[in-house]
Amino acid sequence: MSERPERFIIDGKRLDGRSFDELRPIKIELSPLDRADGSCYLEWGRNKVMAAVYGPRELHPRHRQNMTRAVMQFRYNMASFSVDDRIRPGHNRRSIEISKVSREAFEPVVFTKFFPKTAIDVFVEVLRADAGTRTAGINAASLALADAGIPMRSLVSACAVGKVDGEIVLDLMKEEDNYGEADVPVAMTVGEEITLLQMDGHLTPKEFYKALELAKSGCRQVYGLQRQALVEKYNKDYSVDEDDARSDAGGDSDE
Amino acid sequence: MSERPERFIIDGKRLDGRSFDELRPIKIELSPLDRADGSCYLEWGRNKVMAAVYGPRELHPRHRQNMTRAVMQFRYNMASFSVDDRIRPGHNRRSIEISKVSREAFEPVVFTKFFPKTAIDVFVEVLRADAGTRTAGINAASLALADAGIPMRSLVSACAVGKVDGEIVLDLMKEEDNYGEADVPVAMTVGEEITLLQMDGHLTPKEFYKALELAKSGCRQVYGLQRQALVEKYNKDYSVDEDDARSDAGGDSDE
Amino acid sequence: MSERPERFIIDGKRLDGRSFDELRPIKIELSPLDRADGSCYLEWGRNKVMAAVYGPRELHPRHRQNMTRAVMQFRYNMASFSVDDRIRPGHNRRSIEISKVSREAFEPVVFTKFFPKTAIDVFVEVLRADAGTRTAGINAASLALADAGIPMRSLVSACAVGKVDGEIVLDLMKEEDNYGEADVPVAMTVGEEITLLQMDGHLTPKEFYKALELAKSGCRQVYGLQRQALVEKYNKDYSVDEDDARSDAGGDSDE
Amino acid sequence: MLAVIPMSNDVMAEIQHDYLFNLVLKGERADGRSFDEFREITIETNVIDTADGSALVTLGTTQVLVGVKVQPGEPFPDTPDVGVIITNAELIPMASPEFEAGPPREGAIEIARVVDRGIRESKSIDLKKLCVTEGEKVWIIFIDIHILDNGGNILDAASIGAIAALLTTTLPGARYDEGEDMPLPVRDIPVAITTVEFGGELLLDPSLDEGKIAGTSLTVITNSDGSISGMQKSGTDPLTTDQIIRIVDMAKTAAEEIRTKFLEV
Amino acid sequence: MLAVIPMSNDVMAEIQHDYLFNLVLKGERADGRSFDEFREITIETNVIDTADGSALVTLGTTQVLVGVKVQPGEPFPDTPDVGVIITNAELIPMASPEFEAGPPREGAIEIARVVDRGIRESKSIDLKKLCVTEGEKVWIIFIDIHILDNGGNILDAASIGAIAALLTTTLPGARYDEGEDMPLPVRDIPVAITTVEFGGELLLDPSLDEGKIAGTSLTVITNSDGSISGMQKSGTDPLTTDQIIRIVDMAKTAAEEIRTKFLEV
Amino acid sequence: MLAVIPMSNDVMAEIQHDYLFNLVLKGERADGRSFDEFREITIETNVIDTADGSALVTLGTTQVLVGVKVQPGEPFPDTPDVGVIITNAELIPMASPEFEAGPPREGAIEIARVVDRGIRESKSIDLKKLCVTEGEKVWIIFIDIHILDNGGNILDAASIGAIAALLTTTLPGARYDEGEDMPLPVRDIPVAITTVEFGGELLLDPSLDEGKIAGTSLTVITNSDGSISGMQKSGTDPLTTDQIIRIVDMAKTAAEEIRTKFLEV
Repeated sequence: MSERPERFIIDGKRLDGRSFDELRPIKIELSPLDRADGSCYLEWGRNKVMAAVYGPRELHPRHRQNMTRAVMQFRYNMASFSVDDRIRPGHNRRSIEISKVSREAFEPVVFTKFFPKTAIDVFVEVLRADAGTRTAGINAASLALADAGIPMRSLVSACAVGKVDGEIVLDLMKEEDNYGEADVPVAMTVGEEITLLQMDGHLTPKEFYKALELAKSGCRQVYGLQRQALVEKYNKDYSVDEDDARSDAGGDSDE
Repeated sequence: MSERPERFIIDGKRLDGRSFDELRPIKIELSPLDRADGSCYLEWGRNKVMAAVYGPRELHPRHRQNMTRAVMQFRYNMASFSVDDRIRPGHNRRSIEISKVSREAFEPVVFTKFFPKTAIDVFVEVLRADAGTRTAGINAASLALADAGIPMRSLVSACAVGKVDGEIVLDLMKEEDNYGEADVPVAMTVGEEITLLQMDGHLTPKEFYKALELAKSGCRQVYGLQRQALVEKYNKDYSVDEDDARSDAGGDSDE
Repeated sequence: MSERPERFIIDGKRLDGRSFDELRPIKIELSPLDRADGSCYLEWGRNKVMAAVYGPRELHPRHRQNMTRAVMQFRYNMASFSVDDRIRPGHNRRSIEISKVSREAFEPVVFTKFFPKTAIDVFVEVLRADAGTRTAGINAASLALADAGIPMRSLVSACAVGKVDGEIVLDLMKEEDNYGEADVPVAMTVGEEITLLQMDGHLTPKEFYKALELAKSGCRQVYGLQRQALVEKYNKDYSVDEDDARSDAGGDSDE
Repeated sequence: MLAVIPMSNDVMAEIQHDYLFNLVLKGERADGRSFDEFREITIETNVIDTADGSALVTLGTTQVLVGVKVQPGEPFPDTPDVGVIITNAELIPMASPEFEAGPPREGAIEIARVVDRGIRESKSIDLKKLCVTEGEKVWIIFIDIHILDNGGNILDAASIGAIAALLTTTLPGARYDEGEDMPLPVRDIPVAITTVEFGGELLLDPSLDEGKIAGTSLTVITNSDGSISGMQKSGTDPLTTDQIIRIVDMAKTAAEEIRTKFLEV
Repeated sequence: MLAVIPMSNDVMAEIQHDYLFNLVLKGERADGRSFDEFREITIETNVIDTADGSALVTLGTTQVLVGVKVQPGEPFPDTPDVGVIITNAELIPMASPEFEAGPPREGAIEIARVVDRGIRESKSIDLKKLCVTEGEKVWIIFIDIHILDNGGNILDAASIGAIAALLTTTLPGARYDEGEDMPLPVRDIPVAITTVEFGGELLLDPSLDEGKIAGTSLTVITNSDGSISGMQKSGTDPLTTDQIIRIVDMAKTAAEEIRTKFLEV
Repeated sequence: MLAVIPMSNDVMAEIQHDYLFNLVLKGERADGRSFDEFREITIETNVIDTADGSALVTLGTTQVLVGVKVQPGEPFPDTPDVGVIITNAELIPMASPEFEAGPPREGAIEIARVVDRGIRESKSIDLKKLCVTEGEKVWIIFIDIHILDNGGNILDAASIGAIAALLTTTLPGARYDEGEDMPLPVRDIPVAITTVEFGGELLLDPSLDEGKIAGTSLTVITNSDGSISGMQKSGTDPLTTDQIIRIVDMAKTAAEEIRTKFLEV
């Protein structure tokens, strides 16, 4: 673990030169995998994540099937070499919790009722981890779902906000995450409904509200990049029309 | 682990002032749990155990079902903080064996043939352990089964006997159990049929026969308390009539 | 682990006095077990292995059944006390790999298509291990399958070859295996088709071809002993006629 | 001709959903509470004398027993001078007839991790004070959460039980030849409060049925000074910003009341 | 019209039950033994030279191989000056075609624990003599029970195999630079004898079929001086006091015979 | 009357089998390759900067990422003066829609063990040079193989990825206060080449479909000097001596080409 920096903000800039509301660079590659029904490789700062989607497909064992909708399954996993100290391969309590909240971030947007008795499987592999792997995984998974042609009300876009040196800043890098005062990962739809919200650290309610707004602006930026990637790939307007989605946001959910 | 006392019996009394054939105080609370079909909280000396019963209910997976009778399942578990040195949560070899012999202590009395294809689940949690948790668990489970309305030929009452300072004594406390010369847990029906019998330590056959008789007298005392608890709770004579049960004891079992 | 010997070959003889192309003594006992459908106990040098076969029998869970043939299952296991340093009971990565390649050594010869939906289970227990337990297990399993009356195109015979002090030698003993330059376990049918082949160490292709021929001669010797054991036991010519088997070898496989 | 089929769980769930939904439309809850009202709470501490701290919390019919054990052990290599907190939750099968939905133990793991983060991030325990010998020996605090009866909202009961147990925990110096026994130094009292969204309304302290029917919940952990040290959204429906702000407010008020009534020393 | 259905296991079991029951009523057993007669026993020791002690026991068609390994290791913290015995039993699938009934491995665990208690409680092994350096190093005795062929009453075969293997066990001092090799000091010869109750009669050394059909068994472990150091009732029928007394008596006599014939040094 | 039944996997497999079989009879492969031709290979090294060495290998549509981590640790007791290699392969569910056939993880374990033996037996890594303090501290090399996309022949891709990652691996002396960083000393470049037998023909670098349909494969690991350091037959058909000799020859040639083109430093 690196040393704690003395200060995180110098002359209004962060350690990597970013302003408070600036994202790290994001690079998106659609359909990098051949076997998966949909896939996305995403770099975010020094994070490297791969997402793959299979489904809708038959779910085994049968007693786990739902007669009225598809069952979403989400597996977040870190490669053993993705962090400084090698981690043992396989699930741990952290990855189980992240898998759960990530799955729930998508359940409001996927039209699971179209596919009763099936499973929609989302796999996220963190190949290289910096701070923010769960939000990176959600952004990649969102595009992999689109790439697989899974019908959704909206893309999901995610971004974390935190607090360092008393300031609320967007998209924590690793040092800010390790030694900062708070971390708030958020995922939302185009209609700005929150589908993932966690927080740890120390914030006053006022700071939290500010953080939430900043996170939402981050998600909007991410959405722009996601949309652009889909447009470039499919060379046409992606089927989710932004305005339609907004108006749809207040409507009935598929759950 | 506490030090071994020099003597266990002084002036004919044991370390806690009890005589050889005296039980530790027993406190019974029926139906302490809301979700379970039947439950019982029982304190016995410094033991604190909770028993819950669910069933008869569908048994999964199906291939474990028995076409002619209910399958009894019994899970004895110790809370990690129930003993001096924290134990790891989850099953271990000791709890698996205790679960097995405890289940078998009830199989002769429960009318399992009334409920083919189902499961009757008994859960015992040891919240605070002194010596005798398996017998405490059986006594609590017996009342939880009654509380759940599971038809039984008889209550099951359990009690351990041991040997300290050369004397056969009833209902070992922890120091007697840790450093004593023998430990004989026994469970029996109202008809004085033995449904659980284990022994470890060192006894001559003559000492063992004496121990067995003393254990039975202990079980009779426990039965009195169990019966009283049921009567108080249901404000009427509990359906197992003692005399009937005795005459029934020689009859055909439900297995 | 014993010390590395200075030389493995002295005056053209190996440490235990064998010549390069000589097997360690083999002792075979057919049907030593009562419950199994077929069984064989085999000593090979200081190896002691027991093989048992059950089946064809129903396979659970059902989704593992194959509609057109029997599923072969093979479990190679070492007793905890079979080697110098006690090993933990249960499967490990080595035994899983050996089980797989051993199963595949039999799949070409067993007429699995005769028994759709069933399982044929082969269990090999290594009770005392010297070098060559996987080949010993295969030889015992081959006889146990015959003893169980499972129809086969051919017996399978196995033997390892290795390289020590620059020489290619048959049937490595433990010191040769531990400190030798290469180890090549081979299994083959009567028709000299190779059904198992592994190799580790360092061999030129020329040395490997020589090793393969030597291994085959070892397998032929083993086959002779296997055949003799079956003849003695069943007091008649065993149903696999050697010449028929040879001519059959080029024909269609059952897979 | 009528086919008599046993009502499936799905049908039962739908009937119950409609019943509770209609109640909420009328501003009512099945047990008569107002939307921002907790069920009856009792907290009994020092109930298990083999533990170094313990608390039995009842919240309506929910019963959670928390035991704390303290043992010396090795610190993590990257934080050699601070103590360790290990929180574990067991959804023992005694507590409810249902098998856990979803992948195994997911629910219990989430409860343990949210309670753990609340304790940790509030800096309620001064972990530096739990260092015995830097790099070699620190106190390890095991918080074991035993859910005995699941009557709904077990997360809040677990959170309240954990801090109540910690408030009564003794550092067992004498038992391990590490000086005298002393109370565990607790600096703050984080309290988790869960609110569910249902039919557009926000209901505090969901009962078991409310929790099942609600699409989503938000748990907010607040401290004595009103600051937030943890949040966790759980469930399959989204929340609006406005709902989140209202929930934070409800949680702060409720936590303050519980803290004052039950947990202040 | 006749429906031809394959006979289920249940039907087969019932037929077999009736057959054996009728035999017992006539005072007979299927294999011609009297009620208190053991099947043929053979014990071969030192069969596995990689083990520090070993024994292959056959009891009728039952075959059990016991290997003992001795290694230095750390004592338990609460008993720093005594050696450790760890007993493990493997019901390997080779031994019988059935899947174990009930929760997994329950049967194997019971066998291991009953054998272990017999050895331990009889004080057959002087564990104090297995201490090398107090609190740091003691000898650990691993007793591994490998059941090769389950022809019934594997518990007694395992118990006899365990003590036979221990009687031939060497403390491998030389291998671990802890002085010379020496025989493991064994002070007593506990022997477990199992009797089943069936149709009101008591049958010693149950065959596989007898074991399956009997409602209950009682295993009694006795020592050279006739004292008892372990008992375990197993199975779903109750026993009367009178039956228990008779079983103890039968076990004592049978153990004495086996001890004298096979195990005395 | 026609019963319309969905084509089962078995039927699909048979159709595909016949299609590929007929192609092979004509001397063709579905993707137009000759029988001894590899698919397109790309190797990118140092792709993961948290690893001490890494390589992403694509082989047709197959993608395998190998990361190497190096940490100090204890040597095995019986080899106190040599470093340790631990190879692990994860067939993550991302890589293919099928559940693994056969007992769990058997396939991944085989891949890991064959790659491991290739590295180890070729003496590619001088393990003696990885000893820091005899009997106490050696370097442990963790080779973790992450299969991202299974387009067939993942074993060869894993083998190529492993040696490519090792060739770029740094011994992280500075990170662990064990002297300066230095490149891992690699003495040889073992390459695994897999050939399948199908319709009597031998096909190098099987695609996914070819691999499924082929009855058997033989993997041969050869070194720079043409020597063999590992072989593994896999699958349910036998091989003749003649086929084995031809496969060894094909593997040697292909490995040489890959080594020269992609792996020579």
